[in-house]
Amino acid sequence: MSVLEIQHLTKRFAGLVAVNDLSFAVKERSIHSLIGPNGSGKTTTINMIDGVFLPTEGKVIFNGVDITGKPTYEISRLGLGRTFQNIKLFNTLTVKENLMVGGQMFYAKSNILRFLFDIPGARREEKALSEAADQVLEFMKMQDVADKTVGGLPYGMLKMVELARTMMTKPRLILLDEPAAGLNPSERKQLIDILFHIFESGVDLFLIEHNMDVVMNISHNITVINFGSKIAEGVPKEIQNNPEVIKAYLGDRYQKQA
Amino acid sequence: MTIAMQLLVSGIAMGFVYALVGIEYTLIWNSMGLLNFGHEKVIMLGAYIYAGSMILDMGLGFIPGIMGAVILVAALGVVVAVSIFIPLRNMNRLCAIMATVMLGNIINEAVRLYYGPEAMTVKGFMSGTFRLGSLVVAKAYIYIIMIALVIVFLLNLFMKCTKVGKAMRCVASNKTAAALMGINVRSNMAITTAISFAICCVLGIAIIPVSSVNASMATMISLKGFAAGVIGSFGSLPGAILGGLILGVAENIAGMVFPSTFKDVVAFVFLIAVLMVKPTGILGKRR
Amino acid sequence: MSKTIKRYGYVLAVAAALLLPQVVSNTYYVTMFCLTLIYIIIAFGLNFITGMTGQMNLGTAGIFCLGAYTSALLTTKTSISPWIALIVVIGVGFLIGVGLGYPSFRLEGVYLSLTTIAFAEAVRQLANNMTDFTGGAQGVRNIPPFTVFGYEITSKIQNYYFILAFVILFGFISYRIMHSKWGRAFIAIRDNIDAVSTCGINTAHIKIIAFTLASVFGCVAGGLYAHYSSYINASTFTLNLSVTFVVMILIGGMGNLWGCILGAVIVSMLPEFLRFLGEYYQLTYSILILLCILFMPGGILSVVKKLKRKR
Amino acid sequence: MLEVKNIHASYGKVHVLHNVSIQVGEQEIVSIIGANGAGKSTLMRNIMGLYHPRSGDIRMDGESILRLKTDQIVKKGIVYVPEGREVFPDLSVEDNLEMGAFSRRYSAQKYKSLLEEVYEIYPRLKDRRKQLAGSLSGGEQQMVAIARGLMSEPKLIMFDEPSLGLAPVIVDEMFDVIVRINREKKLPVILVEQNAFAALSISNRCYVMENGVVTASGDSKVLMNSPEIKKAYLGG
Amino acid sequence: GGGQDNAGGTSAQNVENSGETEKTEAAAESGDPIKIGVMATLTGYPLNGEHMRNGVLMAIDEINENGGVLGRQLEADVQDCSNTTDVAINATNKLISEGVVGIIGPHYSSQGLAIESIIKEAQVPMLVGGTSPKFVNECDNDFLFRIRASDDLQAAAAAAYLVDEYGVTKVAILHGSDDFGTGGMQVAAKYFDSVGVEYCAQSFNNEDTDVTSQILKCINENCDGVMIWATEAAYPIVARQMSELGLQAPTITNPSLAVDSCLAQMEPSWVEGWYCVTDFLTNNTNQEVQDFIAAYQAEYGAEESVDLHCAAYYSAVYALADGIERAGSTNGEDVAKALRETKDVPGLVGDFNCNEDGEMIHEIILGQCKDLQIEYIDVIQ
Ligand SMILES: Nc1ncnc2c1ncn2[C@@H]1O[C@H](COP(=O)(O)OP(=O)(O)OP(=O)(O)O)[C@@H](O)[C@H]1O
Ligand SMILES: Nc1ncnc2c1ncn2[C@@H]1O[C@H](COP(=O)(O)OP(=O)(O)OP(=O)(O)O)[C@@H](O)[C@H]1O
Ligand SMILES: [Mg+2]
Ligand SMILES: [Mg+2]
Repeated sequence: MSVLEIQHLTKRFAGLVAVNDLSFAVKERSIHSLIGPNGSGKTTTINMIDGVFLPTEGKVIFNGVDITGKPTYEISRLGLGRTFQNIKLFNTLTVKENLMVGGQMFYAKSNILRFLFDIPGARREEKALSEAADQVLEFMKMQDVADKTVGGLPYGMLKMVELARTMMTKPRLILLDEPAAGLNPSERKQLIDILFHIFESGVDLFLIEHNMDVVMNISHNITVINFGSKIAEGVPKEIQNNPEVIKAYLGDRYQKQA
Repeated sequence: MTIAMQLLVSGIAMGFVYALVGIEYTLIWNSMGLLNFGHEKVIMLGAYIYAGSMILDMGLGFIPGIMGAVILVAALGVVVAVSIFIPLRNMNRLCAIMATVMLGNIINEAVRLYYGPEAMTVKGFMSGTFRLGSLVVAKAYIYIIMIALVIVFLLNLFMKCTKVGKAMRCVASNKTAAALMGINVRSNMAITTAISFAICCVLGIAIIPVSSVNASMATMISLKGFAAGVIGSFGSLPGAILGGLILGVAENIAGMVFPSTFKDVVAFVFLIAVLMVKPTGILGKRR
Repeated sequence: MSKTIKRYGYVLAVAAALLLPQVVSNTYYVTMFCLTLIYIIIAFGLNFITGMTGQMNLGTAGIFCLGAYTSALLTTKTSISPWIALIVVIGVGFLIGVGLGYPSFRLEGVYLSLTTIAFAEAVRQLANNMTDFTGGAQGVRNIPPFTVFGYEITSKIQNYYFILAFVILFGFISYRIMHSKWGRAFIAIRDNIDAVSTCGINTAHIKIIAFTLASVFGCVAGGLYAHYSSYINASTFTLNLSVTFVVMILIGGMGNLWGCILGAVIVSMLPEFLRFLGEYYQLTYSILILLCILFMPGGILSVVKKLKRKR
Repeated sequence: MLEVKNIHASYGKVHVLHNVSIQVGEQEIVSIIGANGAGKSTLMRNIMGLYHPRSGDIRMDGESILRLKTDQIVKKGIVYVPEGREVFPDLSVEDNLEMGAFSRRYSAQKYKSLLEEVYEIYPRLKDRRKQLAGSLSGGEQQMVAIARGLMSEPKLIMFDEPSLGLAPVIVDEMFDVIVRINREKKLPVILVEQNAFAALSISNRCYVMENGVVTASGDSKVLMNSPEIKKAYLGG
Repeated sequence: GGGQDNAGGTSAQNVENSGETEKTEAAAESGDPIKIGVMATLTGYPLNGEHMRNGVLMAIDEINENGGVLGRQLEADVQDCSNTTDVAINATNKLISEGVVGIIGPHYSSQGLAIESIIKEAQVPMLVGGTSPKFVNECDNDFLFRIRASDDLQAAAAAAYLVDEYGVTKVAILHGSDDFGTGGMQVAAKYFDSVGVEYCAQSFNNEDTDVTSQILKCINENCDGVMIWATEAAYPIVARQMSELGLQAPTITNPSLAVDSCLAQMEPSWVEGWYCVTDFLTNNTNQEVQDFIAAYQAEYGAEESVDLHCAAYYSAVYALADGIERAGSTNGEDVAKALRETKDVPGLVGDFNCNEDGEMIHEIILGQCKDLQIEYIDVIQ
């Protein structure tokens, strides 16, 4: 079974084919990576999965449900989380509040009229939400920054906050767009640990990454695209040795090392 | 039939007035990312300086008077840029917009205190009419159309082909990066403001024949001009002209169909309708 | 700890507001206070949409106008009780909120500002020109006052306390909403709207709620205004007034109840206190506000906070 | 060439740089490495006059540039390719590149040949030349930022995390480009990198920063073999 | 301010007005000046407060030189009402709290309507210049007086003149959409209905810069007479476009045309031969008017134009002073009662004779425009 299935996805921007008839599937209980040269259409693919862009053609099936063309918020409610290539957080809120925004659709569902009139009920919901946030913070080992405003935090921490916020949406699968970009080797190690930790808690991962340490170390499967089309697919070992991938993406250095 | 034609012609003429205002909004927006809600008052100030100081007080001729007024207002633009826009450049947009509103109030009060409360006009300035069969167009409108076209042409040339013009767009788009390119952000903003004030001044002078010089002479015009810019898609010069024409003609026709005081209402409702269908204006690109 | 201090602050403010007209009982001042209170309600509402959600709303005067006219016309033409009119007014606020909120999730920035301006101008001109229905430029006169337990709220002091009750009620509602998931969602939209959708939140929905809150608050304020002043006239509800409301929350400090209160107090009372300057008072007022914006872009409250931190 | 002497810098009340000194000689590649938040970008911003240090001095060719405005510093020939791209999103790729040459007066010919030169380095940009920079992919924007920096024929160029978001093959090429311009144009380079291994291998000298303080500096080859550096920055 | 005065002693029930009464009575004993409030549009738009204030100050100076009123000096307290309702309310309250004996102004009916109930409650007589017919007649207010001829009179007279003199069959009524313009139109319409003349009423907003469609509609309807009822600002535009588009027919207007600054913006050909009804004409040969003009220009400069704003409110001060003198006290109720009995007090805009509605002026002047001068034709009672 696969959690996510992409079928013949195509995206055209005025005169430019960013993604071209792309199909692949993310198996259940797996970490799947999508790699490819700059501008090959990776972010565009994620945007189509997530409902930010409407695909020109093709279908996206998540958990057996056709989510093509659904708005982002609905897709996210179905259990598909994501992080962004350039971090998108709520800078004036604290870390915990960021998490609480992430979880409010899932832990506090009352509408505004009920909220206004049912005061004890509202308090109960707020408490449940706050507890859920505390749990995720503990899970991510971030309790010490909980009450800091996001604005002033270091870059690596922001990535963690974004990931934690995504965890609040009770995701089945998380799409990660270059999570390791801008992290140094030791931070990268921490990230890998956390990603594994998340994976073990039952969430599948789909990531885009240019950092081969991360990709090769954690992926079960890798799909490679170039100019919007798939050029290779397989386990890390195969990909590392695929001459086309080396030529288009990894470069000679990889060949030497491999 | 002739009535319909006459309405169309007047609508187009008025449309160019709106377009010119829309262009000025657009200029400041494109080059500073700022909405100048005070410009209504700058337009008025231009008219007062021209009529009150240059013509009535100093007795200059029409053309030297225009030059004097434009230079004076542009200089004021530099002062405003240095004292308000530049310090506010990194602030929240809302702050900057409200600052322009307050600037407008200040100009308004200053004009009242200096020139007194009475309306004035410049006799014989661009007056007369132009007849085409039974159609009548005030000469002033012809001048306005010409001025609008010349300004659009020059501005386009300036923005597209000169270094300073291009730098303006950079400053609007990303001030840090602009500074890193070696652009002097402050002087660039000052130049932009001066140009925009100068255009306001020309505008104010151009509408003297169609509305007398008084405190609220530009109120509706500037609101409609803003609307024209938005209808045509904000930031685009041809868009502003298109928007102005559509608005001018639409409200004139509405004035014939509905009781005429409702023509503004119709114009505004029409505007909301356009934005509902095309949220970024008629010439706007989808993001 | 700090939360309890904050609560004490509110209690103190309410106590001060209750005592105020006993100390300063001159009609001139009490009238001014009443108007200020009405403005505070509007500022509370606008705070949701402009202060927290970051959407530029320049149509508040239109909302205020519709609220005032609805209540005034209902009570003068059909002689129903102002209380029932108030319920209708809330309904009207609801409708405007949804009506204005709908474009707001498709429109951004200048396009939204213009839509709100166009709305307000259309409302004002309709009120001014539909002479048969609204009384046109001559306005609506002899609007009956509210009655509470059979007592008519007529004198200015009675009005003061009556409106104050509404301010407290709306302040309480605002406080609760601001410190709830809704408040967080509003701010989240301002900070980064794309990320809000990925949290499973329908941003359109949240924006509409913010708009609806603003317009319900604004309409209720309009209703109170009509019955308090007993005469309304379309020339009050100009674009200038809309701008004034934005200036209020900007001067006070956006996204903060204290900011709203402070802003409303300053903007509505400052010109009156400057009257001694004669001809120059409007000029002075504008310059002062401009200086405020230039030197305290975060609002007066931000300076207060900074001072507190220093200590 | 460039000399930063004992600067202290802060954002508001947050003190970020403590007594930092670095030097860049003629034709040298100097790398700066350090954890996130160490203050590397802050150092760059202070050199560029985007922020001004509280104390200390910054000299270019022996002349203090401490109090100069950013645009004057650029005219002195220092170019900074900032982190996080900072392209002009509403301008086309080509206009972005043209703005890179803003501080110089080139003949049309000179300009053309420069443009061709950077297009040769990043042919991808040539394909995208009319596209608005804001709609480029992350890596393409990074290329624009680097190419834009090269357009002004600087006397000193500073890169802040240039490899961020670039594909491995492009990263390798980019380091080659840096070495090449350094050799061919005799252009000194400051390179701030998270990719410490690559940075150390192409640079002559290196500074290591931690929490706003320079904790180690010296010859890159030597540092590369120091056990602490290996442990902290090279992942091994 | 008045706030501190009663902070201590007074109890809660009489807080409303006690402060002011105490103060005025205290003042009476000490022989302090009598304060007269002036509500002028000094900011906002349309502006005309300056002339009004000048006129009032001049009258007060003259009265003071001649010994004042009740042996006391008069003193003006000028407040801006900014031409918006809320500011007008605040200004009124401020004047009342400062213990004025009477209020002169405001000039606009809509503001008068907004504050009418306040002065009634505070029992301070108010002499307004707003001419909207609804206003004074419909307000059941003993403290409200009007010192200009009502539109009931003015607009009806204008309409009647068109009909009687020119025998028009269809009249174009071009009017502003504010209360003033609409009020005038309603009166005229009623008159035309009563005499069976058709009319075509077209309104425009004060901010409008283009009235093409209105004028074209009138031309389309073949109107053979024109009546314009609007504030000064509209005239240059309306007159210009009428002449451009060729709406030429006997035309009569409200007093705004007679204001110098309004005429100064016109080309002679636009308004040649137009009639206007007005309260005040500088070309009036009446000696008092000429004396006033001379005195005014001596005071404020020869190039200052003299218009009905200066004249009407100048006279209003005399009417108020007369009332106070006859009342023999500064008590609001007494003064109002005395004002109600005003008889034959001379004024520049006609003699003041108060009727039961509070209307004090019952005559208007008819003038005709010749080469941008309004020439005196007749007085209509
Ligand atoms: N809105 C748009 N309009 C036009 N072209 C676009 C738009 N968005 C993306 N593109 C183009 O589509 C291509 C694919 O972009 P995308 O962002 O998916 O690349 P990517 O694989 O994520 O690259 P990177 O690794 O550099 O982030 C790029 O060439 C880009 O220029
Ligand atoms: N504009 C700013 N305002 C306030 N604090 C800032 C600002 N920019 C950076 N900081 C803080 O200054 C410190 C140093 O930041 P700097 O960006 O210089 O680090 P860096 O070494 O470049 O890190 P990175 O590797 O993430 O780029 C960090 O703690 C950061 O949070
Ligand atoms: Mg990408
Ligand atoms: Mg950095």
